[in-house]
Amino acid sequence: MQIDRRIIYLFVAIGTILPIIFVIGLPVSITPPVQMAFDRIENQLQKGDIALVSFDYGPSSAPENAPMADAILRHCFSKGIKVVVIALYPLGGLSEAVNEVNKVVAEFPELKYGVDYVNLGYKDGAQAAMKKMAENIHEVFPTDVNGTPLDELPIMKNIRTYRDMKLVVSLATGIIGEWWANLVNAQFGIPVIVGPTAVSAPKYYAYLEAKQMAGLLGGLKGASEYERLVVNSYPKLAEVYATPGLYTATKGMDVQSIVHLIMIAFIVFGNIVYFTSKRKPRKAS
Amino acid sequence: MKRQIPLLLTFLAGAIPTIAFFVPQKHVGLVSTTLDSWLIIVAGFALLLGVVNVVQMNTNKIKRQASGWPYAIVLLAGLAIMGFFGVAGAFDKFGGIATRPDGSSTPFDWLYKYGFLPLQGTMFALLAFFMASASYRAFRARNTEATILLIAALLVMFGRIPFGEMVSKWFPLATEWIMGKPNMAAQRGIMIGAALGAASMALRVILGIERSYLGLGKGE
Amino acid sequence: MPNRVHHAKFFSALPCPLLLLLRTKAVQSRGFPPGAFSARTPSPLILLCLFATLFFPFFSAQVEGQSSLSAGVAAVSGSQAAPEAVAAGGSAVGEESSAQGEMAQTAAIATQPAPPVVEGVTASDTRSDEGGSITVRWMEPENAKELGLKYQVLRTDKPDGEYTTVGEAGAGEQECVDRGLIDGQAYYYKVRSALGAGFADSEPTQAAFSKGNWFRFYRLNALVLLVVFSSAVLYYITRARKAKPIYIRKIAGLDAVDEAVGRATEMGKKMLYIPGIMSVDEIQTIASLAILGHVAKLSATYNADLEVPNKDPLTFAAARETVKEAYLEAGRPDLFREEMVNYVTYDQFAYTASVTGKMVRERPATNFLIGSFYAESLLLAETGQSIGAIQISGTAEVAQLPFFVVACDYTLIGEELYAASAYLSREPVLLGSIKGQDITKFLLIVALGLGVVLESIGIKFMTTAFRMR
Amino acid sequence: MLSFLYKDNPFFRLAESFFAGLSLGYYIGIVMNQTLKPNLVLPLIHDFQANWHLVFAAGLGVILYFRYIKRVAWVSRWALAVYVGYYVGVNMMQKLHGEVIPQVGDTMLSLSYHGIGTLWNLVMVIGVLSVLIYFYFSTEHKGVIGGISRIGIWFLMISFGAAFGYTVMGRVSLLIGRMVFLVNEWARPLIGLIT
Repeated sequence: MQIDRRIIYLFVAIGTILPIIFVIGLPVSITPPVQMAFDRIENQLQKGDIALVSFDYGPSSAPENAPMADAILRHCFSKGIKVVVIALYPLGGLSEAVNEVNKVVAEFPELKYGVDYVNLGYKDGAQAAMKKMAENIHEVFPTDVNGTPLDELPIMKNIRTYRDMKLVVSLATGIIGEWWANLVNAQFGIPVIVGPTAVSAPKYYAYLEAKQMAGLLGGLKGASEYERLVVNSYPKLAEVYATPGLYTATKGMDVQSIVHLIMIAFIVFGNIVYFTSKRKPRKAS
Repeated sequence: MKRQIPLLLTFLAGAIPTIAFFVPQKHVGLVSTTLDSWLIIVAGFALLLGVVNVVQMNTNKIKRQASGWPYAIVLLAGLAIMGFFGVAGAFDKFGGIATRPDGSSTPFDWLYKYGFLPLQGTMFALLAFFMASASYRAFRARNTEATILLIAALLVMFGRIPFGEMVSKWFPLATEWIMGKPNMAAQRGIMIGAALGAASMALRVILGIERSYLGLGKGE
Repeated sequence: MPNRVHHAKFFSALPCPLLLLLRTKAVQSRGFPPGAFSARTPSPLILLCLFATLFFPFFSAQVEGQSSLSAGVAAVSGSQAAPEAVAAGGSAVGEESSAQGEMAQTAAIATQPAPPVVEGVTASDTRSDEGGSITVRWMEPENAKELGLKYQVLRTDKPDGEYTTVGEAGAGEQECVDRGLIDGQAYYYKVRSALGAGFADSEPTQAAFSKGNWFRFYRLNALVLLVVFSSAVLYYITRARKAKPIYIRKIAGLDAVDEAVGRATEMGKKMLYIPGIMSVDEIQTIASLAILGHVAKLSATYNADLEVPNKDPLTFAAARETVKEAYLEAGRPDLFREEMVNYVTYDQFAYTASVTGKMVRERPATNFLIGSFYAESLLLAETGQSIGAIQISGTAEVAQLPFFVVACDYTLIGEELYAASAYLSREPVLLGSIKGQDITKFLLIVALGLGVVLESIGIKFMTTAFRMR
Repeated sequence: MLSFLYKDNPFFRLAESFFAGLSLGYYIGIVMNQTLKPNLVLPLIHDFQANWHLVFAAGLGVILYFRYIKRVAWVSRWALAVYVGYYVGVNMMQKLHGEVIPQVGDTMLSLSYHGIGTLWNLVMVIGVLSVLIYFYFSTEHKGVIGGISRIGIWFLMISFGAAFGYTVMGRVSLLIGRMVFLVNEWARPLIGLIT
């Protein structure tokens, strides 16, 4: 039976838009890599510690990576961890960093720029920059994103190399995330958490097993698990995540589930109709 | 002559990187990389070939007032605006084509961000709809092959969502297994075969047997 | 003058450079008794190829052995060189090694262990490179890993000159490549083992020189494959020229081409031929253009309405030549119009939007989607499906094949795409190359089977030979 | 643009035409600024002595346009011939060395282990072999060969189905990105305006 394809499109569109507007919150089971990432920040970092958050993705994978960045930033800020933001992805990493940081910071009015967090902007040549930062971050990023020299920013006074920080979080779409694990962690020992897109997540399990990573948020699903953990631990963030209009991984995951189920339902339906309406004598194939 | 020179050129140009692949001598590598740098420029020149064709076709359309000619004006307008700022940017007018040092957009960059990117993103987003309609139509258990296709697709789709995991732990595992073993095996087979086919095609081109791309016909 | 004559000959023998080769081959082959190349018996060449395939692992293993051998030689000469250098330090070589042994022992006993001195330091030209680099190797002290030893490689260009650090390595590493050197200039190296603040220097090496090499030995496997492969292809091309028919299995997608062109003609509708979105540097595009040549010839014969929209400007230029020539060959140059092959835009999705728009408006009866495609594959194929066109697709992009298979009537999968021009034209020379390719495939299958067997019984050289360095 | 899903319409056509023009203009800018300027013009201006050979590159580029002059149109093929020849040579070695050899090598898996791993290795080996035999052109696919190539087709079908199913998630992500934009930046403000 032929259904007008527009009916299918309609279903898909509704299946996408409704969960974006109304939170459904289908249950998510927490997987160990995400739990590891959460525990690292929750239990092993103290108030006042520094975390480096690197935006290694662009607008094309923002639906997957942005919720991870948001959840990690919210978690850090709620716990009083100071955040240094950088961007290493050439195609729009900087604009993502600016957008997400501004969005999250607006939820925490008590935070001061230059004291509690700082955005150092984009640097070309990711791998070289990552190596150089082990020697001197001030040489890699002479100024922050606004052109202010680093020495004028209180937070950066005591940060020179990876040794002055407790954690690196990379939200990655390409190979840059792998470099954090197999280059920065391997050579300089700083713990690394990576949030890759779902497509590249399988590669990262090897690094996780080799203890080169302290946690892994695989794609939208990993992000939604992290959101669940954060919401359960911080009532204030639960409120934030209940804000209508805010795009979260939980919503994204709902959309994924629903659209997948719609497609499966249509396929199954199509086959049932096909078998019931099939003429008795089987055609030779 | 008209036929032989291009074939000789192809042969020579094809031999250079092949030799450079095996011989690490500096000058051999240099010949190869120099040629490479030339060809990047040739490809750059080629774009204008396309632009000339587009302008020709669309001005013709407007002249003849062929059906849909107003759209040709829109097209040319888009081309002219963006092209103008692009060329001007090359002469360092309007601050080039990227963002200015203070973070503000140059006209070219602005058009890119607010014209080009959203349109591109929207086209890309259409894919999800098309996947739904294609899967509905194509995944029918018509015969053995189609049934295998259908089952593999359903299993993987189900195993990718949390719902599948809730039903049984085995769905994500099965998905991973299918992707990692049979899928990988088939992809390898395709890749090996296709790489051999491509190499054979390449050999035919270098030897001048395959020459239709030059418009030289098949005869010898 | 004789030189010029020679050149003239060269050119006259060049409808294609291959001919020259084939002619000599043909002459040679007369020497064989008739029947030596018959289709049934495995020809000597196959045996030769088989032989080569099976034995090249041995060969590569040999080369590997040689390389370690030469490293060994370097090691010996390195230690021989030591006397001079050590003499300056005031101790004799013979005692040196035993002294080191004692030092290592004391280091192990002491509570604050001093780093063990690294032994067996050698420096030699880095093999298979273009020059300008020297590889320094050393033997790792026994307990380096437990100690967490670190190494620094020091270099000087005079025997008594000052050493500067040129490289670092951690425990577990036993070599370091020093780059950016001047070929022919003498360099001397030392390896410093460091443990916390303490360090110990090894003896300096003998003078080492870097130079450019002539062959990348680690690519020997590729050379063997190239030789086997091209001789198989050339051999079958020669044979095909002597009118030995070659069988090719049915490829449904290609049998459908005639029907698809015919249908468009009957319906009086357009045919769209989309040659992928990549440039002519992609071999799939070349394969697609070859098929386009065939389609255009049919289109000229039937007077069908063909259109080829392009995304890449060079592909556009090539496609125009191809179609023009096809119309000429079909004897209908009058039917060729320049607009048939046109240019759209360089952006993937803008191109897709234009082409899908065109499909919906002009409702072509037939779509060919053949070449290298990416994310737009499904957009094009599904739109084409929705307007009821017959669709023949083909690509070697593994990631896009599922979409074509799902949304098109026929799909040329991977290698079928490359075989298409031979299949369609039935030209013996092209068919011969397909046969040669098949023989290579057969040999690879044999090698793969053998590799699995050997790997299972624990013999590794097959996998070693196939592994790149 | 999304209205195209319903049917072709003037809005879509307008957007499509504008998009085509705009994108072509965009690439003019990119090619001028990122290819021709840094690779051709600047090297020639700054250090002609060291980069004189680039004149030939420009010459090859210009040759492409000879096709518009009838008398020398045939010369325009030269540029194409060099371009195709070079990259075909590069690709040939890349395919043989970078794809065939490592892929075959990676498939040489040991079947001597005990346990489930052996079975999976066997699946892998059989899969690759049967698919390769499916691509064997010069023998009729009957009897044993036919049987094996049938298995090859099954492997292909599993792969296509699985890869299709696997890609859904990525594509839906893209759609989510667009929809979030539409809902939050357009729909909500509009509803806000009305109420």
